[in-house]
Amino acid sequence: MEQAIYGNEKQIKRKIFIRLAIVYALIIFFAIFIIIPFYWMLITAMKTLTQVESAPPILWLNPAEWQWVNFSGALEQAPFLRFTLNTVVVAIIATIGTVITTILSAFAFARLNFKGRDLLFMAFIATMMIPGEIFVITNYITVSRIGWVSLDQSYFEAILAMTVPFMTSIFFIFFLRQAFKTIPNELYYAAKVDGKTDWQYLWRVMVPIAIPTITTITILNAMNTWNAYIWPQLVTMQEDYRLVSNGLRNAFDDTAGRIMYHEQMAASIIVTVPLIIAFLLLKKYIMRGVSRSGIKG
Amino acid sequence: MEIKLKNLTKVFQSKKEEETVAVDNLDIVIPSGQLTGLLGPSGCGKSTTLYMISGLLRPTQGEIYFGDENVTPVPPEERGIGLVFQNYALYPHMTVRQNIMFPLENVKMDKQESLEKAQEIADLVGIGHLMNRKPKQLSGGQQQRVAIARALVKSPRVLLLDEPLSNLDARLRLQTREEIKRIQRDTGITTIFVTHDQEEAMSISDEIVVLREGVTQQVGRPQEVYNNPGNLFVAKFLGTPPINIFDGEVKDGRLMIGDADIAKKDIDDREVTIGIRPEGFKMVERSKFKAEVDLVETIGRDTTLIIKHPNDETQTFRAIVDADYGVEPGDTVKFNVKPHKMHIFDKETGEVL
Amino acid sequence: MLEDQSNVKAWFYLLPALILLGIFIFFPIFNAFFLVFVDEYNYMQGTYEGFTLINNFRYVVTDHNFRVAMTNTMLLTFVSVPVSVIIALLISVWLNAIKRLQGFFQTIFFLPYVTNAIAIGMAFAFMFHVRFGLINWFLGIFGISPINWVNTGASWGTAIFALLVYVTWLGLAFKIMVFLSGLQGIDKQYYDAARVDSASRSRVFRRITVPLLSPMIMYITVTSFIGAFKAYTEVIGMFGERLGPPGNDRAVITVVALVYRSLDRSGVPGALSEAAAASLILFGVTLVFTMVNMQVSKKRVHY
Amino acid sequence: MKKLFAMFLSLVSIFVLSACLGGTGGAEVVVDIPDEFPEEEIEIILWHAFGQDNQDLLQEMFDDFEDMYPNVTIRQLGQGGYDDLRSSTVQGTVSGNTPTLVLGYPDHFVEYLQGNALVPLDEYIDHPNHGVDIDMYVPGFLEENQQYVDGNQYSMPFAKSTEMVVYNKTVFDYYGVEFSMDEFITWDDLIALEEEYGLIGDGDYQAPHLFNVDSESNFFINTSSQFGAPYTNAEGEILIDNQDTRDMLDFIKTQIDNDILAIPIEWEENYGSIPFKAGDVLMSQGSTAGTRHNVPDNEGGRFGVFEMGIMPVVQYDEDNPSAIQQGPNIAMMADTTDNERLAAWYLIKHITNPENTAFFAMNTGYVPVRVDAFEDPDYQEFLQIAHTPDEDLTTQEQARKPFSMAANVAYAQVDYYSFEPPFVGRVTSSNARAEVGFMMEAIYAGTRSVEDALQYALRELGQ
Repeated sequence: MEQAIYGNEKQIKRKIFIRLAIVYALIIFFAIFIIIPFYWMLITAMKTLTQVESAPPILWLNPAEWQWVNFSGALEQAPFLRFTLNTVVVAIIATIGTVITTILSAFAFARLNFKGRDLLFMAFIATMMIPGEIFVITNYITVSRIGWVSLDQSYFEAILAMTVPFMTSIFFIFFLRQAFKTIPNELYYAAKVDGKTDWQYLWRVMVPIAIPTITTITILNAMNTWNAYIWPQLVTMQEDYRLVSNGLRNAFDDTAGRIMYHEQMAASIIVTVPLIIAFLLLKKYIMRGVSRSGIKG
Repeated sequence: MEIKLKNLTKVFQSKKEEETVAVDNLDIVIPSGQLTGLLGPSGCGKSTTLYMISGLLRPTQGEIYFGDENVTPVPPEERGIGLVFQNYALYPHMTVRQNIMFPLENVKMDKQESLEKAQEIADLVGIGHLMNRKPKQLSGGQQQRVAIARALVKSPRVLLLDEPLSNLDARLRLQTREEIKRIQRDTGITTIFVTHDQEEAMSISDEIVVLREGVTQQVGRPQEVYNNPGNLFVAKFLGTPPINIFDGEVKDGRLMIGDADIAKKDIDDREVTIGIRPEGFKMVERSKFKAEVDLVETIGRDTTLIIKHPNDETQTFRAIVDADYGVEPGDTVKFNVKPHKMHIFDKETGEVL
Repeated sequence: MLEDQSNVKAWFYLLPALILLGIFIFFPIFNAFFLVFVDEYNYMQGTYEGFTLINNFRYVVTDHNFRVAMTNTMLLTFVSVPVSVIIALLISVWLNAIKRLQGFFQTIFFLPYVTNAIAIGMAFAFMFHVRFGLINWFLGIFGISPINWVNTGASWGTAIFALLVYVTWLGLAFKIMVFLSGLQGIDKQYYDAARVDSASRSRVFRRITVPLLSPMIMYITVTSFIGAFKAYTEVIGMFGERLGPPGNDRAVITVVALVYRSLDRSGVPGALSEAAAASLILFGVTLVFTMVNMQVSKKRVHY
Repeated sequence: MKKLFAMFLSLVSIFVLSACLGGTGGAEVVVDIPDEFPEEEIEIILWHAFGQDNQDLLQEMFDDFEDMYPNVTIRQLGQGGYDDLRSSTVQGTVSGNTPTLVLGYPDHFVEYLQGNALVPLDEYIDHPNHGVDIDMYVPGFLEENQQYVDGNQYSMPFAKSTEMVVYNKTVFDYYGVEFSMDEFITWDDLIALEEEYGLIGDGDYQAPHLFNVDSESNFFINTSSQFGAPYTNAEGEILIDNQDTRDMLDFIKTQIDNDILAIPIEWEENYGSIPFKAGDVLMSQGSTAGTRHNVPDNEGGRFGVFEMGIMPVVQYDEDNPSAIQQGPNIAMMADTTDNERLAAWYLIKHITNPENTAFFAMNTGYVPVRVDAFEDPDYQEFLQIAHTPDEDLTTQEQARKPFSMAANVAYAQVDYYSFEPPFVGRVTSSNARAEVGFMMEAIYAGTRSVEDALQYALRELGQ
């Protein structure tokens, strides 16, 4: 009897082990699938131009052979320091604006009762379905008419032109509304009983509770700025006002238009790494933010 | 189906490598076809025990037998148990019918047959008319019954209930506990339930197991345990209002509280703890055991006297007497103690003497 | 929802967003509506030759690229969205089932989220390279001779397949993120209950996990559909401006690529109207599918 | 809600009424040239699509100009690629934010002319005080800038280049074949060479392909010109649906099938420099501006680091030679004051004067735009490098030798530069250009037959 039980125990343990092994195997398989393009980016950034162009391709490089010089080469191709500074400024301002307008309207949609709310919300959602490219031209004319884009544009005007049009986002309003909706009504009644106004309630109760979602919005928005290319190119009238992506795209054309893949990849890495670091540091917040906004319909 | 727990032990290991012994060497037999309550304060290991019986937790040591079969290594899905969770764990996206039929789907029962079976069980627990509702549309008591129906529908060998009444309001609780009793009796399934509420356990169990910090204190029929608590903990835990505790001593074969001689006791002289049930006092004309009444509560046929402790003005004890006695606060009353309502425990160990 | 809110107050909260949206989103949309109904619009002079109801739509629809673009867009949407939702769901369930290295793998799976679609697209094109690509190397292990996926002379079929793989890859991260956080929010007792009830793993997944995650699945599906209809950057990333394998240019063109092409020649009379027309057609299609989606969700999604 | 909606509507209508998106252009450009160079403070803004290296060269010329005219400041701004530049300029025209000067191709300029956004330069060229001797400009470059429909000249040549053929001198030396920098060979010559020596193959002194062309579009257009096959005209008609074009395509197809002709998609590249350096092709036809990329440096290649030669573009008909010319021209935007225009005109003259155009050419691989620049002593010296044996050259001169060879070849082709007319419509000249390139690719890759590819292109071009 004792023996039999022991055997059974062993069988179960093996069953659990095999199941877990399969799960890990599947995860690892997909993880490799995910990681390969990144690896390729990294290894390309470490090659010499000749190695980049060699056939068959070099799949592995001894770290001793890594061409760190590509990174300094990339940095020389454009005033990246200046561009990074601009990007940070634009990201911060645009994000602050976005967060404020998003909080206010998400609150209105999630908590206030007003005529036409659902209709307006549907209209908001519908605009997400129109390709944003079609907005660019009109918006360019608009910011020019406002006076932010002119040949004697100041830095301040350039920043306004790059930020104001992006200080609101329907996607984020949608996102935050979901998070706000999960906050129980009772809290609102309690605040009312305590004599709090809607305004106080929003900033003292709802916003603190929704901080994970707001953090998520902040990061996503900053990322958009990081990848923005067409708009900054169009509305800046001086090289000094531009953003990192402009540097990336402009800097690596040689005279005859050849692309310097290794330096371009190095530059891609340079601009992506801050994002990845920010992402890793704030991963927990993002996860929480996402779960808050998604789980309730 | 008789259930035997042999030296059952569960040790939880925290992340910091700290070990907590939740269940310690439990060795009990749960009789077949009866309703057994696992009783104890929170953290006593009763839920852990239940989950080990269900198979969801694996014991660190010891064995579990269903009848003669050692089920210790058997995974929960093969044990043939029904489990009702404390918060019912009803699938929110399924209707009552779908919830009840879910276990049958898993054993690939014929659709028509399982529909009939589900209806039958639902009728048994009295929710046959709610089959198309979603759990959210049901009251707590109804949800509770759905959970029971779901546990019963596959005719389990054992039915396990985890704090089945704790989420219900007082009135529903009374109603539901009768219902559980009835269902258990009608089905005759060996049923184990877990509760921290002694009244609940006493009222419906055929047998109770009192647990404390993972260790069995006493096993038996509720009234038996109530009448003959094995130790101070059991005495204190069972009964509302709770038993009154006095410091006392045995002197020359007499049991004394202060200088009042309560009863004759044939044990060696020593300090003891005396427990007297509130209903164990008998008002008499003459007795050395006397004290001043502080408050009087009359509820229906009974009167509860809250009486100042004879030796300690700051403490009170309760006595339940017939409402016929006209006692006012401030009166001094004299008692005798009914011998079978009085329990004497070792001052140190708390064991009954 | 709360009673008796004054309308004025609500609009006050909406005002900042409304002003910005009005100027930078709604106004351009109005403009698009204007553009789509004028003939031969000369952008630089602001002049046009009268109004027309259908001319601009006709230009777009009769362009034989439109049919190809529509097919590709639909295919991308209706394959990549369901496939990536399913894979993301599986990966999240697996990730949720492990303890060791969970954080590490999470990070890996989230990585595509913080990246540049164009840079990674180039890396992907390389993975599918006929001679140096990892895919063919891998197939070679099983004795399959190299397939020309995206290289010179590759067919539409292989090109769109490669593109689908990339688009699916790119869409996984956000979905995994949402699903994983959703899974972590599901009460463990449902799984205990299902276990006691002898439900098999696949049944638990189908009958419990999926329904309980359904609000998130729906949210992801709706937003992914909207996003996938607008696919363009991915094509540029993988195939560059020629929008197809060399020698098979524009094979994987999408509707937004058409919009882009017209916008790119905004100085040419009528081009902006074509862009507007293509955008509005896409909008119409997206709207219809979103409506269908939401209708389905009302029946299927448990909230 | 109603109120707000009304407010919103009125807001929208304000925007719509203020001419919707509308550009303000439209008025004819009036040219009024001041007699004297202005003395007021003037800022000249130049938009281009150059990278950092060329920007630095431009800056040197600008600094000189600013020294000469201290009241003028010059600001240059790279706008990314040429498509970005065009798009920025169109947008700028509509919003009134145009630069003073803009680089670009006639394709771009005709688009700007839709908004009357360019200043015709004829009166400046002919002006008694400020004029320029237009005959000193290379005719082939100049004519490209004189072919606008209204007969005006809207641009001046600036950074021009032409095509050339780089070849693997090591291999041809082995066979004892010599090419000249001054005289072209024909396709017949090339085919004969291959037949005689068997240049194509996998053996020693053989390559898988003989001849590469970097730009399929250029090749199609230029070969059409060599064949006398019509391509497009200034009215925007697409003329490729004819027998001559078909004959040409058949000829090209034959060369492709025989591995004589390749295009970069053969190697998944944008340019032939990489396969050329790797020894996968023995000759490669491309822009003179791309010279530096063809300098052999691939030790792992089929022939190692071989010797490179440069010769003129291969011709079909020796009586009708044609070599395409390309590279951006410079135009003056109309949204400027008379004084700004005059200053800008002076700047155009400055950067295209013999010294500067020679200076720019020697440092980039572009070609001087003026004939007299070729007489510039520095440039003459530079041209001589190509004819001097290596051992007589300094290291620095050796490094410049490829550029010198390219310059010699460009010079040899001066008499037969070709170009195609720009036009705007549902189909633009850029569309046509791109389309024939795609047609060549499809034929090369074999995804379409010659006739199918032609029909496909015609359909794409709205025919």
